Amino acid sequence: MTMRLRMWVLALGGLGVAVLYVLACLDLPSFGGHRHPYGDRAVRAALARHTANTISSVNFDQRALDTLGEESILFGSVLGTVVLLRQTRDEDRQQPEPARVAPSVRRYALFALPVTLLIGLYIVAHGQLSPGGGFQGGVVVATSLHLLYIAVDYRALERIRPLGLYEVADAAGEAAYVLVGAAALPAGWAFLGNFLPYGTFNTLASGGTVPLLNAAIGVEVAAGVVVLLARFLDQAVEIVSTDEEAEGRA
Amino acid sequence: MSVAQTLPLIVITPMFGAALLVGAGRRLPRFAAETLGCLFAAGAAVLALLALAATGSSAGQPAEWVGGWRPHNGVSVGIVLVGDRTGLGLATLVSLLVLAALAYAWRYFAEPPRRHAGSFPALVLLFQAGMCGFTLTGDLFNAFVFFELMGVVAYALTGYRVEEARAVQGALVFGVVNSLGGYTTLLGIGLLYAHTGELGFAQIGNALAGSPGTPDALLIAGFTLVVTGLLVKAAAVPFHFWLADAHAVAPTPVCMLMSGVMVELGLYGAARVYWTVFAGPGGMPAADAHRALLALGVLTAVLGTLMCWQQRHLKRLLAYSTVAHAGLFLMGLAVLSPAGVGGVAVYVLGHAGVKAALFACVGILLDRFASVDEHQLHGRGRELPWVGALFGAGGLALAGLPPFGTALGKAVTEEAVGGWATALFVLVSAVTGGAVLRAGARVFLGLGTRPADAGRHPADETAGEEEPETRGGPLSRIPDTMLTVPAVLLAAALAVGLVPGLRTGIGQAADAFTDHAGYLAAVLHGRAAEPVPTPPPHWTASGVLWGLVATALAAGLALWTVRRPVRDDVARWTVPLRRMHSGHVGDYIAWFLAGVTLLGALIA
Amino acid sequence: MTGELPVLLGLLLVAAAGTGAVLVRDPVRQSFVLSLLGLSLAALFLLLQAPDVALSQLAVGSALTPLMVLLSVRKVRRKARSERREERE
Amino acid sequence: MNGWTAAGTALLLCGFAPAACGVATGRASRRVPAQNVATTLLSLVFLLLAQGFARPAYVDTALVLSVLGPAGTLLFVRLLADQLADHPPGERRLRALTVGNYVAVAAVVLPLSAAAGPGRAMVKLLIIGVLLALGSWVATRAVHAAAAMGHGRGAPAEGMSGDR
Amino acid sequence: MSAAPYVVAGWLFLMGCYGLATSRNLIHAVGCLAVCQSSTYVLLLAVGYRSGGTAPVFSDIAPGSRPVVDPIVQALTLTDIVIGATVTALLLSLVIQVAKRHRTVDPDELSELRG
Repeated sequence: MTMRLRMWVLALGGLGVAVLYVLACLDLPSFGGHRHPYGDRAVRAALARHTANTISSVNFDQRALDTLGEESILFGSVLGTVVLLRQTRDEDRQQPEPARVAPSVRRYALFALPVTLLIGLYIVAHGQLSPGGGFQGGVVVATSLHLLYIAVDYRALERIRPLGLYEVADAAGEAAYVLVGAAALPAGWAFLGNFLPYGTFNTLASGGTVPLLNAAIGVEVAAGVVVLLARFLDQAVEIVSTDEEAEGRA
Repeated sequence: MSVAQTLPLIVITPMFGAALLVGAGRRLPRFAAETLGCLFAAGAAVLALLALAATGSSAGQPAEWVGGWRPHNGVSVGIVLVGDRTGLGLATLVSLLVLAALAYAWRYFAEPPRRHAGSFPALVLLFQAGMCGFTLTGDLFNAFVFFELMGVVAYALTGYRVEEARAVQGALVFGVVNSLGGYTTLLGIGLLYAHTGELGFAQIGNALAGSPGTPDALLIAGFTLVVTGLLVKAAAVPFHFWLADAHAVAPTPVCMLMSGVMVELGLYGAARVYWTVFAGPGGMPAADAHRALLALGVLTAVLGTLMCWQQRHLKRLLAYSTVAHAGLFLMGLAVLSPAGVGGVAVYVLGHAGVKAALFACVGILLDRFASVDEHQLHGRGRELPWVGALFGAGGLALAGLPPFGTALGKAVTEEAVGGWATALFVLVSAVTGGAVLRAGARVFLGLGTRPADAGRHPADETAGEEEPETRGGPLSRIPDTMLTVPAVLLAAALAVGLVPGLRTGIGQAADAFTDHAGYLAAVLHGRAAEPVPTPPPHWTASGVLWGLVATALAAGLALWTVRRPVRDDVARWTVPLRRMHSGHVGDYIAWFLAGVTLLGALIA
Repeated sequence: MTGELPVLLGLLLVAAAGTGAVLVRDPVRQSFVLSLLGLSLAALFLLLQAPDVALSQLAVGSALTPLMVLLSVRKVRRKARSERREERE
Repeated sequence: MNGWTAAGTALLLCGFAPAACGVATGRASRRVPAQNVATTLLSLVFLLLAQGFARPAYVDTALVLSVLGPAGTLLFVRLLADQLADHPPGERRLRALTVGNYVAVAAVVLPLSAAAGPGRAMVKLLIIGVLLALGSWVATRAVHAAAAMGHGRGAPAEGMSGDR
Repeated sequence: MSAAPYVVAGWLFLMGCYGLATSRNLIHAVGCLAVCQSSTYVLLLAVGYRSGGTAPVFSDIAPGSRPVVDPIVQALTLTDIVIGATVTALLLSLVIQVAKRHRTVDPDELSELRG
C-alpha cells in the first residue's frame, strides 16, 4: 500500500473513531460524579475483611482472579522473553570490558542499593495497609539490584544474580499464588477464598490471605523482572553474532 | 465437589503445570518435561469433560463465585466463572486440542533452548489456561485479562523459531495489532463501566435493563469498542491482516491451536458479550447487531476465500481459509438465534478438527522437504501416501463432504441464515476446499505440469521456502505421533457429524447460550431457568445435497486448475488485494481504525 | 471548580508528553519523553487520588521501561553498525 | 484547595513543566540533567500534595521516586555515556542545577517537617530530603564523570554510537 | 472540565495510533503502543474519580470520615499497567530479533510477508 493511501485510510478511520468517541463522551456522566455502586460495595467489603487498603483488597481478595491472570501474563511474558532472546546457534558470548565509573557514583550505588531494597520490601510488606503492594515493591526490589549494572559494573551484577535461582523463584511465586488460592478447597471453601482469620484492622497481619498473595506476587515480580532484564542485558552486552565477532577480531 | 467448584480448577491446572515446568525445567530432561506438559493438559481436559458430563443432565448453568463472593440481592463484588455448556464445551475443545498439539510436538522441535526443556510445553499450558479462563469467565474485565494472557503467550509462541526471519516479523505484527485490539476493548470496558457502574456480564446486563429505550451514543461506542478487540482476535475483515502473517510463520503445533480454536474464541467472546450484556432491554437492538455482524461476516468470507485461492504458501493458504470460515461463523452468529448458534457450534467443532489435521499434514511436509510451497513441492509428496490421504480427506471435509462435522455445521448454519446465503456458503466451502485439494493434487499426486521455475516468485507473493522446524534436519522417519494426531483429529471431525448425542447437547447449549434472562437469573440469583427448547442441529436432505454439491465443485475446481499450466505471474485483478496484505504494521493499523469506524457506522 | 485545576494541569502534562512521545521519532530521544510520560502519568494519578497506581507507574516508568528501550536500541544499533562496517570493507 | 495543594500545583507548573521541556528537547547533555531535576521536583510535588490532601500515606510515592529517580538518571548516563562525552554539558550550568535542586529540596522539606512536627512522619520526610539531595549530587557527579572520561577514551568499551 | 479527562484519553489513543501507523522504527512503534495504552489508564481513573474524594486507603484516615474515590478502577488500572509493561518487554524482544534477522528495524523495509 502506498504511503498516500495509508494516510487516507488512517485519516478517515481516525476521524470516524474520534466522532464515535466524542459522541460517547457527551453521554458519559460528568467527571467527578458521585455514582460508583461497585466501588462503594468494594469499600464496605474491604472494611468487613479488615483490609485497610481497599485497592489491595480488590486485587487480592475480591477480584483475586484478575491478579492471578495478571501474574500469569507476567510469568508468560518473562518465559516468552527468555525463549525469544535465547542465545542461538550463530551467536557467541563475549566478556564485556569493565565499565569505568566514577568512584563517587560507585559509592552512591553501593549505598543506594540496600536502601532501595529496603524501600521495596517495605512497599511489598505494607501492601494491605498503605499504597503499594507486591507489584510495585517487586519492581523496586528488582531495580535496586540493577543499580549494580547501572553504576558499578555488569560483572558485579552477575555475581549476585544466580539466574537459575531467580527463575525458580519466579515459578515459585506463580505456584504459590495458585496453591494459596487452592489451599482451602478441600475444606469446602471457594477457590481463592479468604480462609485465614482477618486479624486486627490496620496491622501487618490483617486481611487474611491478602498478605500471603501479596507476598507471592512480590516474589514473582521481583524475580521475573530480574530474569527479564537479564535477557535484555545479555543481548545488549554479552551476546554477539559470530560474524560480528569475527569482524571484531580482524 | 460440585460442578461449579471444578471450574477454577480447569483454569489453574495448566497454570500450575506451567509453573512446575519452569521451576523444575532446568533439571528435567526433555522427555520428562513433555510428558509433564501432556499430563497437565490432559488433567484440565478430564476436569472439563467431567464438568460437561455433569451439567449434561441438568439445565443449570453452574456459577462459581471466585473467593466465595456470592451475590446478595443480585449484587456482588467478586468475579464469577460460569460453566454453561457452551463455555465448558469450548474449554474441553481447547484442552483436547492442546493435548493433540503437545502430542504432535512430542518429538517435533529441534533442540529446545539450552536448560529450558520445559519452555515450549509451559508456554502452551499457559496458552491453554488463558483460553479456558476466557471461555469460563462471566466478567468483562476478567475476560480482558485472559484475552491478554492468551495474546501474550501466543506472540511468544509465534516467534518461537527466532532464527527464522519471517517468524519474528509475523509475531511482532501479530503482537502489535492484537495488543491494540485489547486496549480498544479496555476503552470500551471503561465506557461501559462509566455507564453502568458494573463489570460482570450479568450485572451490566441487569443495570442496562434499568434504562430501556433506544441505545445512546455511549452504549453504541462501548459495544463497538469492546467487540472490536474480540473481532481482531476473530480475524474479521478488516482486522484480519495479522492472521495470515502469524499463521504462516508460527510453529505448526501452534498453528493448530490458533486456527483451530483461538480465532473462534474471539467470535465466542463477541457472541457471549452480545447475549449476556446487550441482548436484553436497554441493550442493543437485535436489528443493529444483526446488520453489523452479517455485513462483516460476508466481507470476511468473500475476502478470505479470494485470498485463499491465490496462495501457494500452504500455511498461508490454510490461514486464509480460516479467515473465510470465520466469516461464515460470523454470518451464522449474526442470525442471533439458537439455530444459528447451534450450527456455528457444530461447524467450529468440525472445523477445529479438520483445520488442525491439515496443519499437522503441512508440518510433516515441512519436516520432510523444508518447504511448504505448492510449486516447489510438486510431486514430491508421492512418497508419503498416508499423509496425502489425510490431506485429501481434510480438503474434502473442508469443502463440506457429508458426514463430516463441517458439513453438518455448514448445512445447519446456511439454513439458519437462509436465502442467498446458501450460495455463498457453498461457494466459500467449495473454493477453500478446492484450494486445499488443488495443493494436495499437485503435491501428493504430482498432477499437472511441473512448474518450470518453482523458485521464482513475483514480488507481491509469499513463497514457502522455510527452515525445517524439526531437529537436526529431517527426521529419519515420520514419528508415529505426527501421523496419528491428524488421523485422530479427522476422525473426531467425522464423529462430530455422526454422534447424535453431541447434536442434542449442542442444541441445548445453544438454547441456553442465547437466553439472556436465563443467564442473568442463573448467575445473579442462582435460579436454574429452562430455556425455550428449539430443535437441535440435524441432517436434512437439502443440507446433504448442498454439501455434496460443494464437494463436487471443489474437486472439479481443483482438477480443472491443476490441468492448466501454472501461471508465473499474479493475475492482474488480484494485485490490489495482494497489495492490501502488505505485511506492514502501519497499513494494518490504518485498516484497524477504518474497521472500528465501519463497525460503529454499521451499528449506529 | 478550582479544586480540579491541578487535575487539569496533570491532564495537560500527560497529553503533551504523550504527543511528544509519538512525534519524537528517534528511539533514544523517545525514551526520554516516555519516561517523562511516566512521570506525568504518576502525577496525574496522584491528583486523581490513586497513589497505588501512581506507585506502579513510577516503578515501571522511571527505570524499567527506559532501561529495556535503551538496551534494545543499543543492541539494534550495534548490529547495524557492524553491518555498515562490513559493507565498507 | 489549600495552600499546600496550591504550592504543589505551582511547583508542578513552574518547576516540573519547564524541566520537562528540557528533557524533551536538545542534546543528551541537556536532557539527562533535566531528567534529574524533573524527578526531584516531582518528588517534592508529591510531598506537597500529600500534605495538601492530608494523606501521610501518599508520602510513599515520593519515597519511591527519591530512589528510583536517581536510578533512572544514572541509567541514562550509563547508556548514553558516549553522547555525553561528545558534547559535555556546561560545568557551570550543571553546578547551578544541583544548587537549585538543593534549594528546592530544602525549601519544601523543611516547612513540611515543621508542619509535621517531631515524630515518624518528620523522620520520613527528612530521609526523603536527604535521598533527594544525594540523588541530585550523584547525578551531577555521574554526568560530569561521563563527560570527563570521554576525553581520554580510545575505543568505547561497550558504548553506543553517538551518530544521531 | 467535565469532559476533559475523557477527551485527553481519546487524544492519547488516536495519537498513539497515528504514531504506530507512520512509524519508521519498530522501537518507536512499541513506544507509541505504550502511549495508546496510557489512554486506557486515564479513561479508567477518570471514570472512577469523585469530586472531593480521597484514596480508599484507610491506614491514615478513619473509614467513613471522608468520601472516597472508586477503588475498582484503580485495581483495574494496576493490572493494566502490569500488562502494559510485560507486553512492551515481549514486543521489544521481538524487535531485537527482527533487527538481527532482517538487519533493519524500519517497517518499510520488511517486505517478506506479502499477499
